[in-house]
Amino acid sequence: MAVSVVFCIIAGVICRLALFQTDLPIWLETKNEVVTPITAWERVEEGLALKKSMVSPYTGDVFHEVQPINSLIHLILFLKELSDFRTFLVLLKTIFTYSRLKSTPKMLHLDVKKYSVNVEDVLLKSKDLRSLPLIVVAVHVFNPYSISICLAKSTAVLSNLSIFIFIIRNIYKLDNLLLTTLFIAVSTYQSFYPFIFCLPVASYFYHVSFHSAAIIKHYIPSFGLFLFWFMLLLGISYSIEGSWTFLYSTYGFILNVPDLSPNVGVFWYFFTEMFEHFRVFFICIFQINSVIYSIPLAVKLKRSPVFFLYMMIFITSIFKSYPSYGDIGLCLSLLPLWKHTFSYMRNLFVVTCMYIVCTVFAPILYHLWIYAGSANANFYFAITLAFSAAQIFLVTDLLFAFLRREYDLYHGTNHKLENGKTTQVVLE
Amino acid sequence: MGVLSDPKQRQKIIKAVTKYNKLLCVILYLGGVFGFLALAFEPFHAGTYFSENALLPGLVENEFRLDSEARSYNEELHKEIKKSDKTLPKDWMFKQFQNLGLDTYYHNFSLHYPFGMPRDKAIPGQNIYSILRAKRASSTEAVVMSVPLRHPGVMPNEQTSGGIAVMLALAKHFRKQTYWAKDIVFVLTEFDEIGMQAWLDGYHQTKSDYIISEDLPGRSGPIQAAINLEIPGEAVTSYNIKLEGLNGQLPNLDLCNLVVRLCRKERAKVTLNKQVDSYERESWDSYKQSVTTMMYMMWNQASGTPTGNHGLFHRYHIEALTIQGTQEEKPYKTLGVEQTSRLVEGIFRSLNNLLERFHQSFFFYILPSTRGYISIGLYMPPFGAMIAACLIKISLFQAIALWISRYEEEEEDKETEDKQSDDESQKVTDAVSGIVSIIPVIAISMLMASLAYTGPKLLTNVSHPFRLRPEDSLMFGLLALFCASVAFPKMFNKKKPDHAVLHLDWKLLKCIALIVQSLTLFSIALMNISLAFFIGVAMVPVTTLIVPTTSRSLLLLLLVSPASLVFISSIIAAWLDQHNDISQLLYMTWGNMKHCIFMKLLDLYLFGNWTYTVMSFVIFPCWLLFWAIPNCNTDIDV
Amino acid sequence: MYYLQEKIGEFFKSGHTNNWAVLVDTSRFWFNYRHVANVLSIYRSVKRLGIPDSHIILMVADDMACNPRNPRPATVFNNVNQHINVYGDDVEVDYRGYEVTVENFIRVLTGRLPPSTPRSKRLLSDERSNILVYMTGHGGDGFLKFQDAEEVSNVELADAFEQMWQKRRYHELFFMVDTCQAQSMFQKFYSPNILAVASSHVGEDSLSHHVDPALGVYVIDRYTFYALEFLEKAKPGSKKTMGKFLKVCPKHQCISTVAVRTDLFNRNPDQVLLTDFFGSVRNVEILSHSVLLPNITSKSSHCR
Amino acid sequence: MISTLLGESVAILVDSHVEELLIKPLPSGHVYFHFQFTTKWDESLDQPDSFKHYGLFPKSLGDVLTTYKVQELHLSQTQGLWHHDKWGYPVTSAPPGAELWVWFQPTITNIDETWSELVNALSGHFCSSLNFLDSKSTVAPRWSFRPHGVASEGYSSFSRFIRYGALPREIVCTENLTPWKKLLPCNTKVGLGSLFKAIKLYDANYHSLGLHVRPVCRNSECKETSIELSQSLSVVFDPVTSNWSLKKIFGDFLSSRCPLTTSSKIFVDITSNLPDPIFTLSPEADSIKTVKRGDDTRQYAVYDIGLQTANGRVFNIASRYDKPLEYTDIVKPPVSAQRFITGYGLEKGGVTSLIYNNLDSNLTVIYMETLPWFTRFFYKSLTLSNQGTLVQPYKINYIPGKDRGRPYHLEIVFRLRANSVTKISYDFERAFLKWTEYPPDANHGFYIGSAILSTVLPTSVNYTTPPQYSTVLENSFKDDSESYFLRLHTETLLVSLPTPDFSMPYNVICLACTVVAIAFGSIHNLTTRRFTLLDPSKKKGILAKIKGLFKRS
Repeated sequence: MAVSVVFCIIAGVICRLALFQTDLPIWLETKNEVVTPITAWERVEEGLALKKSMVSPYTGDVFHEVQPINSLIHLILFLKELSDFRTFLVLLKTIFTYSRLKSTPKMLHLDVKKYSVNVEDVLLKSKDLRSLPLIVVAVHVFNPYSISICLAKSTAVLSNLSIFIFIIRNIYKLDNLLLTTLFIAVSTYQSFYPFIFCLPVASYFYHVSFHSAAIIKHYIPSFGLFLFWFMLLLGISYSIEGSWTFLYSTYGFILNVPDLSPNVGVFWYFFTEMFEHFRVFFICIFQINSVIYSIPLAVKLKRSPVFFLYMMIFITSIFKSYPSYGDIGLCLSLLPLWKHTFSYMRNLFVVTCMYIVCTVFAPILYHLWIYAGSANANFYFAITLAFSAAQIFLVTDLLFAFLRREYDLYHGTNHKLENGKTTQVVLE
Repeated sequence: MGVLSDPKQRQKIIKAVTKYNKLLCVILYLGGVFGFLALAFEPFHAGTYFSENALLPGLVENEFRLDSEARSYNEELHKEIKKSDKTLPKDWMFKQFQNLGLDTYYHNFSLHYPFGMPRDKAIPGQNIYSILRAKRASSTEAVVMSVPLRHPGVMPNEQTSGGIAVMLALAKHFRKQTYWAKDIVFVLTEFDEIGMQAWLDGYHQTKSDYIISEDLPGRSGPIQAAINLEIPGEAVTSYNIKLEGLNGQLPNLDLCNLVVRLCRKERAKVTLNKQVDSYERESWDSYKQSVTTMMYMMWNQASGTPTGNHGLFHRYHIEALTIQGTQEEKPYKTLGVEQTSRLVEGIFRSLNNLLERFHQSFFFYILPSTRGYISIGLYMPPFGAMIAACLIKISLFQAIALWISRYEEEEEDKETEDKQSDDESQKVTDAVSGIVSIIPVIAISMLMASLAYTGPKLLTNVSHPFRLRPEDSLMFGLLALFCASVAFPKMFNKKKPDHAVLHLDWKLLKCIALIVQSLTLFSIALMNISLAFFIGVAMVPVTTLIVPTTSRSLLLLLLVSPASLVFISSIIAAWLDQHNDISQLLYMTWGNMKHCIFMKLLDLYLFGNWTYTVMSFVIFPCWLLFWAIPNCNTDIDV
Repeated sequence: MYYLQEKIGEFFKSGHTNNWAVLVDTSRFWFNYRHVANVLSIYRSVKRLGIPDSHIILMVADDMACNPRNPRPATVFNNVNQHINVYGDDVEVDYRGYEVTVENFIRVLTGRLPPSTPRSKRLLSDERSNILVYMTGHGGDGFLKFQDAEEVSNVELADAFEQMWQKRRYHELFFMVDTCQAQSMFQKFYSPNILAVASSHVGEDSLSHHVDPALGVYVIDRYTFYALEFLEKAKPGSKKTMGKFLKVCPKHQCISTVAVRTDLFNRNPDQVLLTDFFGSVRNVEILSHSVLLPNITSKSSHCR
Repeated sequence: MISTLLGESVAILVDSHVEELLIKPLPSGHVYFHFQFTTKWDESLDQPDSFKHYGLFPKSLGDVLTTYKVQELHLSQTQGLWHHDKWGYPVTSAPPGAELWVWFQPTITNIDETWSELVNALSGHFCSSLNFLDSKSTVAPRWSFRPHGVASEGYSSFSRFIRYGALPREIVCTENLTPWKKLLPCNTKVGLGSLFKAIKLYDANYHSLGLHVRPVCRNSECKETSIELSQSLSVVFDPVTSNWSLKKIFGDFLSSRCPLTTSSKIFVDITSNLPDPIFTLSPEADSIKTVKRGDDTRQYAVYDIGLQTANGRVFNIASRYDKPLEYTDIVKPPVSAQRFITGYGLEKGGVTSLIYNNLDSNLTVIYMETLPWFTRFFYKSLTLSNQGTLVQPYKINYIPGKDRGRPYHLEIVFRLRANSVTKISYDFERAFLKWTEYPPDANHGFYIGSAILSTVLPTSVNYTTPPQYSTVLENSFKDDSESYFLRLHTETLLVSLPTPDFSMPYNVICLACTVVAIAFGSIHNLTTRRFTLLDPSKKKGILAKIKGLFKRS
């Protein structure tokens, strides 16, 4: 198994290196589905150029990364072969994912004792678990989305990495709240939304502590620590930047969506066509919407925090203000972790088709709109809308399947009424 | 979401679909094709109209009165051409423009022949262009009038000297007018499209590997529209409008309408692809006429090669078309350079009135006549129906039942219940294994595709030392590749001695293949409906109906393989050139075929024509997927 | 004393002491030449009849005179045989191009302009001013399009006039509109002393008069064409009445039917002089002895 | 004795007015007319109390200067583009559209506020839309625009007191001419002003109204300053047959001189006649003046309007060409520039400027570029190259733009190699605007103002600008300086931005909200409900209800 994983990774590295030789990267670097104003590589370069000529990159409206990222990439630039670095990152990720999986069974069957009888066929079997790492690695390595962001040198790779690490921390060092929150802070620091991951983490620790104290007792420290780290990081970039202006051009930029260039999300055209006096109101609505789901989920999924975490990653990646393939790549690579619930999903086929169709049509329609000038914005908007819809179907379907499976785990798979008739299970 | 989520409904649908599947497929396919053709019938499509108010076609009176100048220019030019046999009197033209007091420039470029030749060898070329500065505007916009410089050698009706005369006469007239809001750029291009491409590259500072164009010494603003003239020296009898551009892109319908309207105003006969409109409207003959016109247009569009200089402007989002003077045996009216000048003057007055770039009217349309148009909204449904045939087919397969959760199966009758739940996880693993088993096929077809795409470069390079003409080497090389790919299922057998066929879930394979195919066709249709339509017509029936291990489906598949598609199209091309005698036809076909592949590649390298890419990189692998199916064995059904 | 009162009475016979005109062309683009010609025709007339440029707010959404497409630069003719250049040699356009927006228009009427706005762009009228408001452009039932991008609805307009009335910005107001379904523009008016005329009924289009083949555009709309014809005959001192003016352009000329609204107007149009709106004629009377006038126009300062 | 009297009378005159007309036949067959009206008022700007009694100086303008604390004001309104390659250099260069730059007095407190008030005032004054010069299109150039009048070193070295703005799309027409000519001491009744017929003037290939106010030295030792108001009107005509005359071009004769002027003269550049005459002027010039300025010798035919129109004669200058001119390649001026948009598509784009130096000596030039915020300038892509070799600029002043706030402003100081072409190129990204931010003619495109090239020429070949100390043309005849300041405006550019569908707002809002609602609805359902076994024995109603629920999820 391990061999094949390694083989997979190597294959991935090779395929990326190979693609770097084609002119695909140049094309991808400016594709608006792949890179956003925040993660675009050319904007980072612009920031560096400005820095070099003693102009603060934040005086303009081109550069939106946080400062240390900027310097970090500065370092990277010294490693000549950039592609190597990227693929190295990928490798890193996959290894982490792999190690994370070691602990899967523990996670998945925490309270096996409570299960109902004859649920063998829905229980995770060890052979599934064994095949799982390979699948995850394979999916990640050959996932066109993560390949594309790797080729486009999008800085989303970095944020994904930090999220990965944070997951590992979360799972691996079961007790280590300190590091976990640190990594949440890091990823929040770069792409703001992850701050919401504090909730799952808290409920996780509540969980692993086997419900020792009230859950609220777990929220407070994790949030507190998170805030501490976050402030620390901000402090660092303040010391680098020497002024707080960067706050507006990074988080302000994320929060009130001044840049309306198309992406795969729902924001851009919505706020292009929005009436001025409703703008603020709707921005609040949309931003809240992207995190509000954490509350019901926190209640519903308190028994399985890892899944909760995954749901949050997914939902934020749908509803963040500048989504890109980077976020989707992240989610899809982790999707196979819930392979055991797939058999309960209802729209997998439809969703898959929608994904494929949108991914193929998006660039075509963009070309027709922007270059050929023969189609107009609505065509492209339709596609991005469909794409978001597909993601929403997927995430809701996954949630459904997960809950449905849990139901079966506790109530057995063949559902009989008192009178012994089989019947169907419904939400009520 | 309702239908998707409600299990009962979904069951019903699926049951129905699976029951009448074949019937549905056939109906949809035929309905699609005939529905498409029916659109050419006048009552079924809308009549053309102007949606851009600014054009104000024909409201302004013609002021061009320089008939004698126009004629004398024409004669002088003839003299000059006679005088300097074999070479074009460029300097004479240059002088003429300069004497009118326009900013006139030479533009040099060089062509590196992509095939076989060493890179350093270059063919030099030279365009002449001349800018009439709008008097009271600040050179922020421009419109282009272009004429290809054709060698005196070509056939008289291919000559464009008349166009040059018209251009000079108009330049002289326009020079005196004060009402220009846009600069007018007169361009004379050498080697037709190549010169045009070079000039456009120079104007937009875009780089190309094979056409190296020098910097332009003078410039104007962004180009709003362009009219290309192909008017022979002698009087013509009718004007033919050519629209189809690179990769089947079309100019804004308003531009086309404008030209038609003004031709009518000049009482000149106007044709599309040399097809006249019939006079009576709702008769069978008129319908036939419209279908032919439509088919001609779609044929040209499908080829993806521009039908004239205008085709190259489209890439730069510049609306352009070609007005071609045609001569017939029994003219009912002859049109000299003066009439043409008046027509073009009218067009340019209207273009000058334009305040925004063309954005109002349609860009996706098919013209069955100069009076009517079929918009994307009309032709997409029939096309969609045609493609839907494959989508319906997909639903036949267990694959679906697998993708859709076991949730429905619970609804199914009680007795199946237990088995269902048993082989559930079994099924999942099977699915995975199924997909895995298919991966090699996909991999191979991708490999073949990339070979077919990159091959030509190699071939032509090797062809040079072997004293082979690049055409031949291409032809044979690609044929060889094709044969190899046809034989690829046999390669598998080597590994598996026990079975004479592929071990893979053919239904899943077909399912995937069909999805890929319909996706491909749809995305082609977005850019070039004609190409998608023709390919669809050919491939869809075969690919939907094939089943493993029947020689019939093998044959059918071979019939719609990319190779034979090219072959068929070249036969049609030959037939369109009126080579009816069969032997000659076949001979022509062979020639055409070589020529066609060769030209497509040339277009790809020089202008970025996608047709070859699509065929080799998209259609070919898709076909290979299907090709694997008849070589599967049926016994491992899921 | 009584004598004095009556003197004052006849001094302010027409009830107004100054005249203002707000002339608006709302449509841009060369092919809307005729709308600019319309508004300039009226501009020319009112100027000829004595309203000074300082009292005219002229809004022209696009520049036709110096449009490069115009073969006769710096001129706008409202007639194919060009006897009147309505653009004149000393025209002063106050709002032009992108400045012609619904917001600016309403602000000018209601006087709610930013402090830095120069005097020439303000409507400095008082409760003794007679105001002529002329609008032309592309309209529909209940709205008038500004530059093909935004539109002013008849309700907004009515409210703006009401606000003017409450802020005592006019004494009498003559509203004149030449557009499709023009009648709908004044249907919603409810403020007093407004006389309104429109080129067409609801459901009717207002048609253009004729094309100038040299320009290749329609040069003027029918209603304004005949209105101008009428005004051209009037001299500064003329005794023509509004009544006559409202009868201008019967159906056989306009093809659309001219709509008039007089119910808000408390005088009989046939007694109202044309020059009460189109000119600024004050009857001056030399008195042998000095008269002490009660301060009538004191409140007129508020709108500055 | 008379002369002494005259001298005294001039001396006691507080303000003087000079009207001049320079006529220059251009090699391309066009004819260039430059009217120059210079009013000099011996009052200094810094004591506002002196602005009480106005002579020739227009009061309306005086008010503007005092209220807004203006030190120098330069306004130009231009129609058409000056083609340097064909026409050489104008007397005062101006970009297409309107251009305004102002130096404020050091005593000023809130400069940006004052600027916005000033532009409003001016827009009312000159019937133009100068009030659109808001923070989105205003910059404070550091090197390109130094004060033209007398100014202390410390003051002029700050770019704090200057504001520059240009409206490339501003149209110029009669309504702009009207207020402009109202500023002339004797309006258009008499003198050169009587030639201003809008119908003729606006039929020109190039038409530029200029208005420049600045403090100048009152006399040679420059103890105290006076205010100089210089109004210029340049027009370039294309007499289709090369013969021209005042009557033919302006549609009128000159009948009298403006009595308020100290001198009113017409200069015709007849240098092209020098070796052998090409055209003949009638009537005979009062005097022929040969001017040696730097290394360039020119010959002018000088007419004094006063003399010509004495005792009621009408005066018309006509030139007759013996043979029609044939068009040949024209010698390029020392420095010229060409600027254009590169690339295609509505996503990215580039701007390239080619700067030609036709001299045999290197030049140091300042290149200034101002881009609106919606064309996002990429600093990293800025390259200066000369025949393929990269050029290192001496200094760069770059102020990045802010979305909806501030334009991208760039100033480069670099060296032009002798006899070479230097290429400045950079890329920009086109922003996607809100639908309310597009103008009514969104698909026409947006204008980028012209770039400005400033340098000091060592030669005065076809250089006509009068010397620094006075804008009176005649002074340029006795100019003995060695270096000549040149400012050059390039073409304005038209870029089209991607446009949304303006008819869609409601549909878009509904659709987007629907998608969000789907997510919200289904997650809400799944999290707030429990799974249970459906009991068919229960009555149908519930089933239907549950189905209903299901449909929503």
